[in-house]
Amino acid sequence: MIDQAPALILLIPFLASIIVALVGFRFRAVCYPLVLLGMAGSVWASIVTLLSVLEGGVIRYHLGGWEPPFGIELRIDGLNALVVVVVSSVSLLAAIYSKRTVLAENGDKVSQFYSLFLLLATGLLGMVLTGDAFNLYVLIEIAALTSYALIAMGPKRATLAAYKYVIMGTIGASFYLLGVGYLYIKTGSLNMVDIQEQLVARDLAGSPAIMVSFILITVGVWIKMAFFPLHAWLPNAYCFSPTTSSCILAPLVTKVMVYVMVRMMLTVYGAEYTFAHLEWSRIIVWMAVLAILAGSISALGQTNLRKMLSFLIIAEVGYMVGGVWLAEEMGMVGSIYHIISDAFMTLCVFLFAGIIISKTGKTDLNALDGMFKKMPLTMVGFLAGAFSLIGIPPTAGFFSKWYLIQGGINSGRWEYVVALLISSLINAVLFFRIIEIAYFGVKPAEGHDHHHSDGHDKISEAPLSQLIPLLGTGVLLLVIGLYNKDIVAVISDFLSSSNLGSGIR
Amino acid sequence: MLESLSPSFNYWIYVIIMMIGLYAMISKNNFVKKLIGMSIFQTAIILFYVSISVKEGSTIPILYHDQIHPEHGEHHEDGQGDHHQALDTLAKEHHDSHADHGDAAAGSHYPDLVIKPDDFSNPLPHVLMLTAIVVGVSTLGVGLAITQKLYGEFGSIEESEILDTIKSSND
Amino acid sequence: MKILGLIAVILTGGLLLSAVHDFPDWGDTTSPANSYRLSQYYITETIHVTAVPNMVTAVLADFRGYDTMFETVVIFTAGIAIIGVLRRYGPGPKLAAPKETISKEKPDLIITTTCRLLIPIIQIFALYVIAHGHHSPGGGFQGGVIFGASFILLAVAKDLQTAQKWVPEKRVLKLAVIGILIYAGFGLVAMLFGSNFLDYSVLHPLMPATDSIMARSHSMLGVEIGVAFTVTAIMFSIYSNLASGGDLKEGL
Amino acid sequence: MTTIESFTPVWACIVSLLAVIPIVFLGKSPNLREGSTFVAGFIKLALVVSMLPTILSGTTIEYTLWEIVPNLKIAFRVDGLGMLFGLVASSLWILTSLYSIGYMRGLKEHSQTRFYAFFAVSLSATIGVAFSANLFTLYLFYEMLSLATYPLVTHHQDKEARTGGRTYLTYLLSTSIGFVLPALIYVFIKTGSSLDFSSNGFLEGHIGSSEAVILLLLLTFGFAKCGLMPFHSWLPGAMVAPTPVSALLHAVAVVKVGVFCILRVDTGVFGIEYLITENLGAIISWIAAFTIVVSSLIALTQDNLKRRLAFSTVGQLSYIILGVSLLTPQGLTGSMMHISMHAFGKITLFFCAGAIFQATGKKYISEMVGLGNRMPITMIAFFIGSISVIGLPLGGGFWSKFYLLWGTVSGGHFAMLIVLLISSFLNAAYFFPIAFKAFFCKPEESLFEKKFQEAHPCSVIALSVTAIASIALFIYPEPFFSLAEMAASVYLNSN
Repeated sequence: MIDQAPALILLIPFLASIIVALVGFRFRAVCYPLVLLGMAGSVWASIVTLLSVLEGGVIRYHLGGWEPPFGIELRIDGLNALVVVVVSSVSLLAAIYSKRTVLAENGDKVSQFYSLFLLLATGLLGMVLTGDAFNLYVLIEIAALTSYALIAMGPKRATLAAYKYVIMGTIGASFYLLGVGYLYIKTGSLNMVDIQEQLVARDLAGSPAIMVSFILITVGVWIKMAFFPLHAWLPNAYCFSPTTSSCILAPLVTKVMVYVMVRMMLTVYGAEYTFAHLEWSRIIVWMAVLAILAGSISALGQTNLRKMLSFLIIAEVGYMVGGVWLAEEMGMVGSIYHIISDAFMTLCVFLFAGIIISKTGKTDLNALDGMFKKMPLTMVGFLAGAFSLIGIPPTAGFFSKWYLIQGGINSGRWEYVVALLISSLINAVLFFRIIEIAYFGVKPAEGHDHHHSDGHDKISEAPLSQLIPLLGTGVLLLVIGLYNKDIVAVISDFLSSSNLGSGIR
Repeated sequence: MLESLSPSFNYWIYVIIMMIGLYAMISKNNFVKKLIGMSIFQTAIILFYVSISVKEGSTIPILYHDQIHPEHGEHHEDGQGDHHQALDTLAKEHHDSHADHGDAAAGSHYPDLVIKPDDFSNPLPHVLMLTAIVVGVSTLGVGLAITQKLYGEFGSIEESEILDTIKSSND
Repeated sequence: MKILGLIAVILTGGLLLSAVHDFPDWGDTTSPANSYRLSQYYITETIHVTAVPNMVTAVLADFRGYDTMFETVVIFTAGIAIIGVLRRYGPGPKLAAPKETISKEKPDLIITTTCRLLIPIIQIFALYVIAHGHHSPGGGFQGGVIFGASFILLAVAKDLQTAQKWVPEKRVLKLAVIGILIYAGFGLVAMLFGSNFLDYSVLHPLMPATDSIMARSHSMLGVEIGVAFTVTAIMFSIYSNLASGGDLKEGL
Repeated sequence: MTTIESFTPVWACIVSLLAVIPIVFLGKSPNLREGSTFVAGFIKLALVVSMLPTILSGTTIEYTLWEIVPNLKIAFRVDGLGMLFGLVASSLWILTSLYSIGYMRGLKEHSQTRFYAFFAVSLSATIGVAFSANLFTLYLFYEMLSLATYPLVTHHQDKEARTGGRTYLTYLLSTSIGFVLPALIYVFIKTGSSLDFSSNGFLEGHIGSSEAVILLLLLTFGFAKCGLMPFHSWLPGAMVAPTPVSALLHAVAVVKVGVFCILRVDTGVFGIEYLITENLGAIISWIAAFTIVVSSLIALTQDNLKRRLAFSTVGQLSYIILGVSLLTPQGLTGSMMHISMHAFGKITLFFCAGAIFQATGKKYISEMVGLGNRMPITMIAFFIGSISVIGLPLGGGFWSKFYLLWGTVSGGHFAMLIVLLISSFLNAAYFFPIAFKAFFCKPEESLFEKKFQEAHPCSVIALSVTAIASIALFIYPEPFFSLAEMAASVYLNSN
């Protein structure tokens, strides 16, 4: 069973989704337990896989028993073993949250919603696990199709946002497909490791076709991860979709695409080609700086809670792209670590937004009026996410910033360091604005009156199914922060084994 | 004819078609036209892939019955004739070529059959494009469904009209 | 937007064309894609290692069977997604095309009669395409689409309700799920036999009078049938949802 | 110098954090809740005092808790300077708790449970800063303190509190994230070390002199809790807090943490010798001198008693920074002693201000004429506190100021000598009139009747104790004097 764990990671939610589609259609009550079961199985399998990767190094799982490059393989090294654990556990937490919201938001299509939910998780897990460039495309499309639908299942505005996402997402995925085609035409292979070997063996570093393929894949992935200025689809899509959808989409989709970018750069093209041969690092870091600033500043202007958070995602994507393109080991470590920490912090704040929206029915910041009194535990969970996004120790967000800034300083990219710090400060402003509304109320009393009547804001906490994932995420953020040394050790092992060569300082 | 203009005319064609599709996706105001653009765009990529697999003088990557069982079949005097001659001449080298692939062909049901790679076009891009077609169809379907829902909600499939509706509802 | 679009298109086109001179010529047999051991292996060895003469099917259903399973899942996803987006249970605002486009007249006699004759033939042809997919052009997707088309023809020629009688929504889901389960089942049973997912060669104990190579051939037929189930069901489901605006009552 | 490993500093740090649990769960019964605060306070004090003999014998206590980033540990270390600060903070916590019982109950404040809980968290952070062994741990607790004190500062939850809280966090977070964090990471990269404080600094040889200037400025302004101008405005802004908070925050926890951090940076990161060779003391001392004079002048113009005290604090903190930047043994001793002496003096003053507000509702100095008739104990305590803060004999502040002056002379910084003298006069000018007018005004000017009516007894006890302590420290300035002298000698004679 243990040997099969890599395949089981995505097969379990996959089979669960199929069963949900069939059985859940008739018996709505089985959907939720099945989803939990499927995701829990996936978490179990991914942890088993992570442990065996830590013990025995890279796992290569040959599907259909065919040796690569003839067959497709799942190739799991330190990097995707970590990311896969993150993806499966974030999906599990989002699934736990979904218990009431799905019934409230999509009551007539519960089985379809859950089936799509699990298929999305399957697609994302598959993207992380696969070692084949074309298989990645298929899984990108599965994840994309499910996200279109999950967004379009929301109210009016969501449909328009979903349409925009369809167009942008298809362009992105098609660019990726085209890029793979350019790679195939020059190397004749589709297996990621094999492509890398062929690139070296055929000495293709100078080939314009390879360069164009690199541009196509990078731009395609950028569209998918909403890297500024290709972000237009994201804010509305995550803002108007059903809350459960945004709870799984927002933390995972962009992060998994960042993973794909890292995988492409390091495993397929190789660090030497990406950084030493193409000298684009300077431009792209500046683009990342722009992304960070644009995302943060746009977030400042929002009054809708989820829209504000969506713009923060754009800034966070800037962090990661910039960190990777610093062409520096610490920056790379920081970016990969940030994939992990950002997934959980985004989950945390989106869960919080979901709870607030389902509790109050309002989407703007004023919905938070006096929340510290009414929902103290929810606010505690939110604080963990907010502090992490601001970068307050010892939450995970602080350490990712720590490594990223270290990378920025090491490589002498001060503009990136400054952008990170500015964005942290803007995050502080954003979240303390929320905290102020929740703590003082929208309109605080003029003078201080000592007899606050505690009667009219009674504690009415979110239901347990929503509170548990929120608080769980909060705790995980602390754990990831405190154990960052061990996570970073895994990432460093991966980087040192992936032959960074002269590409990275 | 096109071949005489440029040895890589296929790429030019695919780029032109693709750009037509991309232009429609970006610039058209009508949501269905955008989806049509999307279809054109994806089809261009399929064209590109399939054109990779073409080999001069090759046929589709399916073995005919008489190729598998040459003793039973009759020799057709068409394009396949050359191929069979080549097949006969290569029969002697059969064992060497098998040695390269080791165990893979150990239990082959057609131990005497030797196939020359240049006779068949490359099957892999075909397979990939079968997938891409399916993906294209699915995306188109979902896109159309979303467009229909938009029509039901806003009463229009023109982007500018929908944006106006949203703007006026916000005021 | 138009100017911006044009600029973007010209830039992209220029980028794509800039690499053209680096590509192999049309029909070049020595291009990396055509001469690399990957495609060579598929062409020369497929028949030996899988006993399937149609290399495309072999690559599709066996070498890259994992891809194809997800391809089927893409179709399945699309079906569920369209139901999720469009389907309306119970009365609700009409979403689809305006009513006046739907003809209330009785279907034409010639058309219905022709269809009644044609549909069985189409379906038999579809079954042939599915079943013979590993020997000649064809396979699960192609056959499934043809099979689905036969129901669509029924819906177009008569009305959606008649076609719905044959394939109601519950049956659509059942068929689609069964199709995927058949595909995944081959993989899972292989796992039970102690091999990797989708490794058909270990399935030969289940199939009388086969060795591990023929097991691959037979399993390919099996998965193609699974694919066909899903594609048939979903194709019809996509049509009926789009045509009726999600209420599956009356269509075009 | 010997080192022993012990878990005691960690216990001392977290005991008040653990106390949060009983405080929250016993929120329904105030007596038990405050009881647990006291128990934790006494345990904390006992733990700190138990380490005192060891430290006085020249031994340091260390404990490494957790290696959090490769090569970077959360570690605790108790030395003379840390001990001095820890002793001040933990002893004053008990008194402040006593005082706040009187204050909070007297005024029937809301959300008292939250108040005591965050109070305890703040204390943990303060002791954490005092006992941290490296710059990273220091930063960790520094940030924790900023956040834990926010609910205390904004306790009233009204508009004024929101504005004050906003100023408070804006200054503290923007400086710590904007200045300290990059400087921290830069130092970490440049030295590749674990950022452990060492008695002669660890930066020497790793950075050039222009980098040193930038880093010193970043780290000095970054720890904005020290109130150096121009990053001082949060301190008057934070005066919206209830008085016990102001007292503890401004006399002990927050501002002293700021100057403590600067002392740590100057001695443990740069090292006195390195500052002397690079001649970096002058920059800091001029900034400090500017702050001293300007803040004293501003204090003169304030009518709100708490704001006047706040500006006085800004000035007094800069004494400490000035003292260390003199880079002489006497200056260093003086500045360390000033941490404790000023703490006792200033907390007395704040306690008095709170007691006055509690008993009469008066905030403005102009309304306090003749107050001595009504609240003699409070006003006498206020007088004693003033003496100590100004630095006159009979107040503990005399010794620290004496050493500071000695330091300027021995270092040859006569300009600084003049600054100190001017500011002492200014101090006297803004403190004495308050006490003077309270007792010696014409009967017709007096705003109060001769009716003995003090504040809540808890508050009066607390302020009397601190006033007496201020005098006691003049007579017997131990153990602070020995600790300061010992620490100063360690930093200056280590090579």
